[in-house]
Amino acid sequence: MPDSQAGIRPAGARSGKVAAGMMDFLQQLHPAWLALIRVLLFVVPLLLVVPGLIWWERRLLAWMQDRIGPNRVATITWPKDARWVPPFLRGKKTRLFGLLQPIADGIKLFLKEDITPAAIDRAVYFVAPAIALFPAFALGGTLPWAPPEGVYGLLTPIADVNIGVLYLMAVSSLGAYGIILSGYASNNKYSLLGGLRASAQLISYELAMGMSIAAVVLATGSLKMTDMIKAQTEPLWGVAPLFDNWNVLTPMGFVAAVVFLICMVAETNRAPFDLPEAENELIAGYHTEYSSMKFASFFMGEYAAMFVFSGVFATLFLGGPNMVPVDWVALGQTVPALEGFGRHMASVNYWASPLTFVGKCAFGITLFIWMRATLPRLRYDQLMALGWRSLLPLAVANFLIVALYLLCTDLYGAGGGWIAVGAAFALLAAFFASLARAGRGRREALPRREIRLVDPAKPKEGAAL
Amino acid sequence: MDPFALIWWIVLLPLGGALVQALFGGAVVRGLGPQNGKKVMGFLAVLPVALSFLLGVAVLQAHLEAGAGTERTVVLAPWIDLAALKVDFAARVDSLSLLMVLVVTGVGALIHLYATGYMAEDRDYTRFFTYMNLFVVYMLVLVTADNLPLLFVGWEGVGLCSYLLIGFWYRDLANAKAANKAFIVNRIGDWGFMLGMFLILVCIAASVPEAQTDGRWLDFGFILPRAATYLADRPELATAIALLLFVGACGKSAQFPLYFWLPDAMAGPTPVSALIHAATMVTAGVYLVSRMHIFYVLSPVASAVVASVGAFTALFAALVAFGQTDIKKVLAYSTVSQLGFMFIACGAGVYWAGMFHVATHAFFKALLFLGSGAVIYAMAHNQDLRNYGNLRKYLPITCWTMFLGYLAIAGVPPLAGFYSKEAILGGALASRHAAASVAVWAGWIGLLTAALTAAYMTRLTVLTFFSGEERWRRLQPAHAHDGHHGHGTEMAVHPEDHSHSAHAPHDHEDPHGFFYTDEELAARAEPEEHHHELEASHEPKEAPPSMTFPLVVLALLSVVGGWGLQHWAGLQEFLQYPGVQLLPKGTIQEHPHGVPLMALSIGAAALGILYGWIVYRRGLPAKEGFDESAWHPFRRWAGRQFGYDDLVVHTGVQGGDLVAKSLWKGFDAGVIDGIANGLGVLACGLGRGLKAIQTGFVRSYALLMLAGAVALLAYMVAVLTRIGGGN
Amino acid sequence: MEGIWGAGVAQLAPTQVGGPMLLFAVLAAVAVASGVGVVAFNSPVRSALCLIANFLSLALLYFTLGAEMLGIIQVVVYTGAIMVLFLFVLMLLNLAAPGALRESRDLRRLGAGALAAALFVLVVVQAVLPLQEAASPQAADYYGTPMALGRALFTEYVWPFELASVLLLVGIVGSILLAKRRV
Amino acid sequence: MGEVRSLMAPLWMYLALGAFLFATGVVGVVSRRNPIVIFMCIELMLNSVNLTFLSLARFAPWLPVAHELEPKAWMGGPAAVIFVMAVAAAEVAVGLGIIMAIFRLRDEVDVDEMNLLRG
Repeated sequence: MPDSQAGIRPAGARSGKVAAGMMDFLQQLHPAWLALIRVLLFVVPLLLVVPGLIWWERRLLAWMQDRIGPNRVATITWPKDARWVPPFLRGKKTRLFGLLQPIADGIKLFLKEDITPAAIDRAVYFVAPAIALFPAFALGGTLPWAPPEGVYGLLTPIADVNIGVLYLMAVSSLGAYGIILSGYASNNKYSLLGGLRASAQLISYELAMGMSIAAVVLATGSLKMTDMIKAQTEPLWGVAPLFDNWNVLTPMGFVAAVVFLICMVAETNRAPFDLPEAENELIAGYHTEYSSMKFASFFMGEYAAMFVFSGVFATLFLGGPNMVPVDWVALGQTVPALEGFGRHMASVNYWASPLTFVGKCAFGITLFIWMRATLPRLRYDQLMALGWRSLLPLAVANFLIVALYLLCTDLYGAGGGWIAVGAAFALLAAFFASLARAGRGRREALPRREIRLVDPAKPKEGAAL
Repeated sequence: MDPFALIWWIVLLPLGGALVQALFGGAVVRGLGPQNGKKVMGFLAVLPVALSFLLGVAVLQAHLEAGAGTERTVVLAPWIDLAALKVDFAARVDSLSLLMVLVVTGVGALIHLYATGYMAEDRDYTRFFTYMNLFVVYMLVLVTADNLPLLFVGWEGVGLCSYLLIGFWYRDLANAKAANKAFIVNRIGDWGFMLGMFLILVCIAASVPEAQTDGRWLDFGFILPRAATYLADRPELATAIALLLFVGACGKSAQFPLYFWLPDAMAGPTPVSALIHAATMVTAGVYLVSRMHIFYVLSPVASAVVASVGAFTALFAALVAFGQTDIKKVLAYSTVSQLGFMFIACGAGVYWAGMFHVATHAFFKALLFLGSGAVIYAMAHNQDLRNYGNLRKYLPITCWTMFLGYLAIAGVPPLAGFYSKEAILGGALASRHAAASVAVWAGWIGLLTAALTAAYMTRLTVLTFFSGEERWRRLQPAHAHDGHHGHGTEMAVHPEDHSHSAHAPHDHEDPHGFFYTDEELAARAEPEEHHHELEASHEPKEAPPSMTFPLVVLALLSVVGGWGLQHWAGLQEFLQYPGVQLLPKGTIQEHPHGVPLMALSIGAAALGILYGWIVYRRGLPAKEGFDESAWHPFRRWAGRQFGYDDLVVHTGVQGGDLVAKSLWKGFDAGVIDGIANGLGVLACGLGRGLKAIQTGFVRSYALLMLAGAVALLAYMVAVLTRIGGGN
Repeated sequence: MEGIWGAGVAQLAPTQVGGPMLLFAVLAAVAVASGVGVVAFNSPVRSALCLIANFLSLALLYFTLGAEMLGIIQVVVYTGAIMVLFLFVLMLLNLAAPGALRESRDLRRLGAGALAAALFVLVVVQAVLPLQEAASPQAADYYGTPMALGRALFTEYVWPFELASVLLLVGIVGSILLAKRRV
Repeated sequence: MGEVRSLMAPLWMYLALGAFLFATGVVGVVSRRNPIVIFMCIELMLNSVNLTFLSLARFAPWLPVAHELEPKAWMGGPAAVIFVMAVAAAEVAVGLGIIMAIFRLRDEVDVDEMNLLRG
């Protein structure tokens, strides 16, 4: 049901005969089939992307750690004497930088012996990997990978329900079960501990993520993801018509983005928050007892979740399928010379939106990997403290500031809103500063135990240390 | 200055005297030292009473000039001034009140003079005279009151002073107990008096139309003239009022049911017994009946009751007097007997004769009491007749003055007693006033009592003065104690008598029926002052002149008084009120059954004297108990008031205990505590019963809840379906 | 056959809902099976899983009723948080061991069963069956949206809403105190 | 939104389902000895109540409310569901806290053992 609201680039929808034909074909389809197409359009690309992600992560991580990473698997050594091989290639090795490494891993995992420990809770043991995989793919249910006009309107969000964001949170909270049940079912202490840690962590960070999403929802005024995209095409900060008002660019949005980013990483048990499968302590954490395909499913679930979560991040904060926070149509209207260019860029932006969406997801993945490479693992109490004592209050404060901003813009117009936000931020800064100073005072009050290194050779001057 | 206004001077002078005694007495005695300090205070005590007497004579003269039958009211000040009730400090001046005023102040002054001598060594000299003056004030208020409330004030004041004076030597517990007994019995009488007063108020107030009165319901001027008209058609009301007032009179004048306080009242100093328990207070009852005679005239039944009670009391007291060995006890019972005579007169309707006997009795009974005081004073405060004998040799004046008093009370013709007693008997025998000629029978009993009176007075006089042998010589020191000890049960209690201290201290029960608590027994165990005992070697001395002078004057009055008053014109008519038929003076029955009245009374007196002389001429046998004559057991039984005193005391004490115990144990403990404890037990039982449900298993609770829920749901469904189905 | 509703039932609009009730049948079956599973299973984790299934089926039932906001909240609150807590406690206290608590089939279970059956029959016969022909959906279709729920909560039911927040605060404080090592 | 209506069953089926779940919960509460299972059964009962609330809210006749903006529906049901959830959450938090405290003390959590408060 292509809602042809005015709003975003009618030009884009205008597109050629091909698009019109496709739209007619799609519209006369039975809604169920259309829904199936939408699902496939989301799941298949995701499945294809996952091996790429794995490869990308291993290469990037290696690069960051100043090592080479997998570069052998995909090197093709053309046969010297084969006819079908173009001459300049014969006998040469074309290195494809280990692109097929993931496939090799996959085959390896697939062929590995599937060891199933004895004293396990069989039913739960076998269900756990499936449950772990489910949220990764279900997350995309309401995630639009293209602006909701024209042909894309028919294809993008699998279910454009007006509780889109809430659906997102619900499914992410289900993610915890996979880990918990696998931890419990494999009946060994380490996995049990891994499961426990995972459940505590997920619940804590779910709260902070919820509040940051709430801030965005408050700003956009609706729970629909498509509305969020539309909201981010309004003039930047409500004043600059040329630019798009991506959430990440607004101050409150930026804070919410940071909080969401951190929680995202925690939700997917990645990098600094990967306590559940901390190798050095819990061997492999919750999926210690899982082998071959079951392990592969966990692995794939993790990466899929990572990819979709970054997609959500992109949609909520980075303007979703729009390439650049520039409002081409407005540009065209304001600068007559660029009018044609503006319209052209708008159509490019519309048709290339899926690609920009995937690009942004890749950017998100890069962030994940980057974090994994640089940040050390958090201790459990630091994890909890961060979750409960800093992220959550920050998210709630941010939520209040957004509410304040909305109230003041209604009452005193755009300018008034920003003044209020400024004042609120100043107040917050002062509060946290005083909190810190109080903290430092307390720290000094603690009894300081000065340690003097004693040279064993030299005779002792004083009595006890 | 209106001579009649002096009446309030008469009343207030003794009050001034009492205040002087009370406020300055102690200081003066200390200041001037015991000897002359007491002389001054003694003079200051006698002076106001004597002055009142003189003023009384002046008022009497003015009254007689204005005519004996007249009456007038002198108002000092308003007392109660309410819209509904107005009562003033009003004095009524008529022959009845004046007669009493003169008797009270005259005899009172003499007794005060006597007391200055008798109480000389006592420490609380001024306190004594404060009470005595206060008593005279209240007595005067009583007799001169013109309305019932003021009369009641006097009535109560007199009772108070008698209590204070009986219990004067309060350190000896027996005295305090006697004072209590007197006061409580008087209160019982006062209760009757009050009810009577209220009844008068109610029935008179109810019947008089509002307009006619300005709230002065209780004035005699208002009540007495109207009583006849309003109560004529309701005799039972008059009877009720009369009887209630008579109860008050009995209490105050010691008539039969409420007489037993008077013998114990002898515990007070002798002047007190003389003034209060012989001359004045006890006659208040007779005065009341005479003042309110209108009610007795209206109801013959009441008069009959008065006459019969009077007669019985007279006879009873006379018999009991025979059994007494204490000189003051004998006189006390003779007083009760003579009061009986006065009530016979009232019952018979010859109120003037009653009042006449009141006057004469005041003279010779005061004389006898003061004489006995002198004897006791001489015999080292020993009051026991059996230790006297042949005192005429040692106390000549006391002996011969008391002899005159003895002759007067016995009714020997020329003396006072004969005239008044003859008037009473004559009136009684001729009276058709009381119902069913009860008065006539009362008259004959009176005659018999007259004979008995003569007999026991002869016993007293002979044993004290004329029996040859001086019996106290036989007292050995030890014997002295045993002697006392062996007194048997009579109330031979006097301050110096320490025999009772020999009682075991923790013996709660006391022969006289007094109930002592531990502390009281302990206090009794060590009396402070220690009087010297009567020993064989004791030489009685004559009393000082301050005591003997009043004796002589009173002796003179006893001789002359009877004849003087007989011929006082004003005595008869003074009680004339319209609509009441009274016996004029001349209607005494001169010849009852043909025998001249004079002969009868003289014969009775002679018979009594003869008997007394014959029996007691030789004094008392030396054996144990001193009295072995044939009538001995009767005398001992009579001595115990025929068991009446024990009866009253025991029923009173034990009865009270019984009621208290039953209330305490039965009601309080049983019912109230029972209920409280019962509730507690009930709660415990319920709790224990319900405890079984708390098994501690959470799931059984859940099951119970479920069962409850299902039951409730089923009930609701039943209700709703029925209702639902209905509409 | 009006049951507790009395004659008023007749006035309610007749049921128009015919339609394929396949979805409802499936969900109801799942709910019933998982409900019984919760009680029947010996191992607490198994019953927890059944409960999770039950909650999800109920959430979907809410969707069929058109109350999608509540459905999602059901998932987030019940399945997302409460069940995770249950599993957390089960694992922490190691009660999850299959044989941890042998449930004896004592007579109390029978008694309870009988009473519960009585309760069920009573309710169904008196309150549910009479509504068979009656009751077609009256509420407006968008009653389940967040906007409608939000408006109701913040206008008509604002006091209970505040009280609920106080209750939650008390719950938090209580659980913290309970979980403290040594107070 | 038209097609949603067709997925709905008649009211009495929802109520029947709710009643059955409630009865199951009751059986669980009364017969199980593991406190956590008892809690679960309680949650089950609460959920059945929620279901009943919502189904009645959906089918209940709409009571005219003053201002027009109100959705034409009896919002009492959904509000009640929200509050039931709040209560359930608080209850579970404190209940499990208690159970952990008990477990820390006595190392076993059988409901029948915990009968110190008996009469």
